[in-house]
Amino acid sequence: MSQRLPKFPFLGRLLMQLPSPLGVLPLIAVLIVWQILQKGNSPYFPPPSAWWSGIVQSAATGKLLPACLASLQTILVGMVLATAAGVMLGVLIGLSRRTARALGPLLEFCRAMPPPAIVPLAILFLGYDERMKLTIVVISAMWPILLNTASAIQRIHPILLDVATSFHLSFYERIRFVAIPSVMPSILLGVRIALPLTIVLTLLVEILTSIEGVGALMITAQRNFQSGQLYGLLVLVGLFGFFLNTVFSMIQAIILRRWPPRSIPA
Amino acid sequence: MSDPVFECRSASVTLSLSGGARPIISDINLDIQQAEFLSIVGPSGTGKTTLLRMLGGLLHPTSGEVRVNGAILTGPPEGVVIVFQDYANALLQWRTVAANVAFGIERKLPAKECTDRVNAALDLVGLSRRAEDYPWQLSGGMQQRVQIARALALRPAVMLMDEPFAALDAMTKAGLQDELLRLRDQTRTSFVFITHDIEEAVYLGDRVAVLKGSPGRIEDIVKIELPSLRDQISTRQMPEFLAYRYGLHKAIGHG
Amino acid sequence: MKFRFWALITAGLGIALSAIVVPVRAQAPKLVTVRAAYIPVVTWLPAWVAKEKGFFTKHGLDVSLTVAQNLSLLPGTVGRQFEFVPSTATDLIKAVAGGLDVVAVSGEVFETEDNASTYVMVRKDSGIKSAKDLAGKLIATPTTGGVIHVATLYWLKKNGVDPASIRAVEVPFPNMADQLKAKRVDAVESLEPFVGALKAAGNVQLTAPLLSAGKEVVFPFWISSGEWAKGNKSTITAWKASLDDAMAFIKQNPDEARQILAQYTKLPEAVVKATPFPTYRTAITAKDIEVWANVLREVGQLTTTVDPQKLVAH
Amino acid sequence: MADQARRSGINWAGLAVLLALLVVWEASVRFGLIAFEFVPAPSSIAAGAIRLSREGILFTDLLHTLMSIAMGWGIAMVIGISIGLLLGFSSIARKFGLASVEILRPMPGIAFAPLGLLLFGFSLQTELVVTVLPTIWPVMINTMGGVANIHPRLTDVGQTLRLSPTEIVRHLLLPAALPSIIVGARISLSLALVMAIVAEIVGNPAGLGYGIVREQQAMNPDLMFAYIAVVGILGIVLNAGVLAVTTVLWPASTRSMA
Repeated sequence: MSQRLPKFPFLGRLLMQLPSPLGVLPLIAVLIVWQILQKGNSPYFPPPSAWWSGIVQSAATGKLLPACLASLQTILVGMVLATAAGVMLGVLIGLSRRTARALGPLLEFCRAMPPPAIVPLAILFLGYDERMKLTIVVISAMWPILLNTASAIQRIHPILLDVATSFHLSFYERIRFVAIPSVMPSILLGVRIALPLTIVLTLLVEILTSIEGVGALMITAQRNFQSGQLYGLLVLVGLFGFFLNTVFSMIQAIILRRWPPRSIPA
Repeated sequence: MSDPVFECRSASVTLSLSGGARPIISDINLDIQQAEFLSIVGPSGTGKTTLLRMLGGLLHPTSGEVRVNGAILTGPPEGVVIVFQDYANALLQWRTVAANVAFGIERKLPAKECTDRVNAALDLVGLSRRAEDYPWQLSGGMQQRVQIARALALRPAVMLMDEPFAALDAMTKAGLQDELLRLRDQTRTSFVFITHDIEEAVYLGDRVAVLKGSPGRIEDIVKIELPSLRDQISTRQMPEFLAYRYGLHKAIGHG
Repeated sequence: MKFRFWALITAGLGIALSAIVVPVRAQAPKLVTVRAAYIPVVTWLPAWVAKEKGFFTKHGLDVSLTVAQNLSLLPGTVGRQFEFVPSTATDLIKAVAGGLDVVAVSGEVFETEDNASTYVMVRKDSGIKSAKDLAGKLIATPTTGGVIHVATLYWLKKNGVDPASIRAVEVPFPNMADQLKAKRVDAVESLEPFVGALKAAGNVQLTAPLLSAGKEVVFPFWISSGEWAKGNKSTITAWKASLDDAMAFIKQNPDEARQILAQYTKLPEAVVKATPFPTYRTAITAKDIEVWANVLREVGQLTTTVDPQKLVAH
Repeated sequence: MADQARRSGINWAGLAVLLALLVVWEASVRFGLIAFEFVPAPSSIAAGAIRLSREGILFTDLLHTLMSIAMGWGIAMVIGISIGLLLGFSSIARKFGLASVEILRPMPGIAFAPLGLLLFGFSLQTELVVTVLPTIWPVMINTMGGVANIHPRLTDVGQTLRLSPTEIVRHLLLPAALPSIIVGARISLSLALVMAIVAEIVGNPAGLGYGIVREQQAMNPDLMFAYIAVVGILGIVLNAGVLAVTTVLWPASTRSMA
């Protein structure tokens, strides 16, 4: 059991976290077939070469970069806030069955709210700004983090809680030193599910309101029947999400190097 | 004799389980002196762990009382620490060995003193070289020693141990048993040691309490009068040792 | 000689055949099936009236009407799910510029000086009195690339305001009143019957933006696939004739028309009563569309050239 | 323990919290703290809901949405669990497929609405396209994670017991990954609900989502909020339903669920 350590456990695990670059091959294959089969300039299924020119065109107007930056800001800040909110509520609900029961129905109600239905209300009370965007993103993206945290908190081994009690930890210390670290792998799993959700929701709010961002560019491209540009933007978002996910995987591996190997979620 | 560190006066614990309220231990009367090693043996299901959790302040007696240094116990008492059987879940897997050992004292002592105590505790259990490893990188015996070091770092007056060596191999177990006795002599710590292994109870104990029945009651307390310097081979072959062993087996009902 | 003989025979047979066929058709008219989409607003009332009052059947059409939510998504469904769908000049031009085979087949509503239905509205206390005051302000529009917003931008430009200085956000018509009230936006581009409600809540109109493009401009109309339009001229004619009948009916029986309006839109009775009818007209020409192509170009939303002649079915 | 008994009954605490919020809302509207055309009081929303259910239209819309959630979720489950198992068990699949999945994952499902409209028109199929695509990911990731987290010794156990590879997967590995799969399925289900509503708002004029748009366009905010409330209640009911079903089928896997 002991001394079964690989020589470079951390580096090895870090690399294991990253998807192999070969994994893009299926997508590339699809794109090549698409390009070959789609000779004419179809208004709905334009060939990948038209996607590229669409993006170039969009960049030339000078609108692409600010839109990307605006979306990026919402995604990153939203991610941080969603994690904070999800962990806080998750710990609260995980620690006390009574709180879980009291808040459960309300949370489930909120979870079912479709963004298009709450956007007008959020705008009414918050206005057309970053705050409104973030509110929608956080409200809708925190669920995987919240649920994973709560369920992991409930699964903390009772012995560990006995240890905390026997060492005279205060409520805050129990959460800070025992509860959150022991559910850290689950929190990170939740964040990993929430990450693409944050991207999707940021774009959705932008699509629904035309507030500056990549989503607004998408809806404009769609309305103007510039399908090449639309596909180009979609690929851009996909690549960006992939990049963000990879960065997050590395952060995750760095954080989790202290945890037993099996607790690292995929 | 001086005042006991621990006193139980007709303490009982009743737990409400899914099947309704069930008495687990009943009418427990115990005294534990300073630097005394008290073993508690009993068949499984007699409430050994419940008794220990009560002494550790994790459970309140439903009736009767538990006193530590004369004060009625209301929560986990200062100077009393528990070593759990299930070391894997009792350690903070995300902390290094050193950080685990520091867990009980880091918020109370200045950093320097904390480090000194951690090093001393790790020295005592022979894990100085693994201080920067994580528990999941250690063998079971080493992990249990980390837990013991964590308890020692607190410099407790009383250590409550719940079948700490149950999952360990015979060699490791023997080594740790002798370490405990050495620690007791060095630190004057009192031990309450729960085990289902009668030989272990006799080998370690100044007294052995027999817990029996459902709900569990203290059936008998046997004073062990063996030479205070114990030895794994010679002590275990002494006729007195064998007699104690035989007597306790009978008392438990293994006849 | 021989040729003449055969020509005569053929002509005679032809006449005889049509003499047989035509009466047969008249006796048992076989209805042409047509699928059309609509948005539940007063604009599309003639189609509902034509359906409810049997004008479609009278002209040999069997029309199924399907509700849709979003006008801007409709051009893509033409020729697949629907023969006729509602659209606007900006959408049509952009669709054609994007490579879609769509054409305008029938007019529907025209915005006229004496019967405007679209307004830029502001709060009474906002201090916004003219186009100049709107510079740098936040304006709510139903669709950022839509005809109303394009017209508003054009109006601003004509009044010396840089369209790029305006921030626009999309708000559904029914939510505009609250957004204005909550001061989340500075101005809204609204449409009847919502304009009435906005006025009742104490807001004021700044301009009728569509009229900046002309005294009588085409607003929404019907489009179909270009390919289909070429082969189904008679169906288009019958469609227009049915709508013409319905438009005349609306003029003569406004009360009954309002009942049909209530039935299809489910608007509250008070709103239905207060809803003014827009100017309906089925005739549509390339000129009508060209106006909007120029407006789009003026506000920088159209860079390629489109031939207006190809945008309308002849 | 004592909670266990309470669990089967009605969640009074949860209802009380909801009720308290409704009272605050009602009061803010009554006393003019909230004074917008499109934010009606709960009492008028309730009245609207009653009117809608009397007309029967609410029930028809609810049925449609329920059906598309069931179909969308079902399809997403099949696809998500299959891909998740494949990626979890096969390192080759991971090597040659994971990156593609990670690129597709952040694409907003709603962007595929026009494509669905083009292929299937304003129809249930379009609704399913928009619903299924985003719903696949949570269950897929959780399945993959569940499989990856299985202790390697479990396979050894199976081999010692002379189980065939398929038996090892069926009797040891799948049950071990099940709790994680169930958590993913739950996340996917609520996502399916949200996305079905979104699809009905933008693509398919039917069901509760269209009800929201229809009543909004018809300037009936009370009815619009009645639909929104029904959507929220549907969320609560679906969650409770999944919990009840999984508790009955796999008691061990739900021990930890809220």
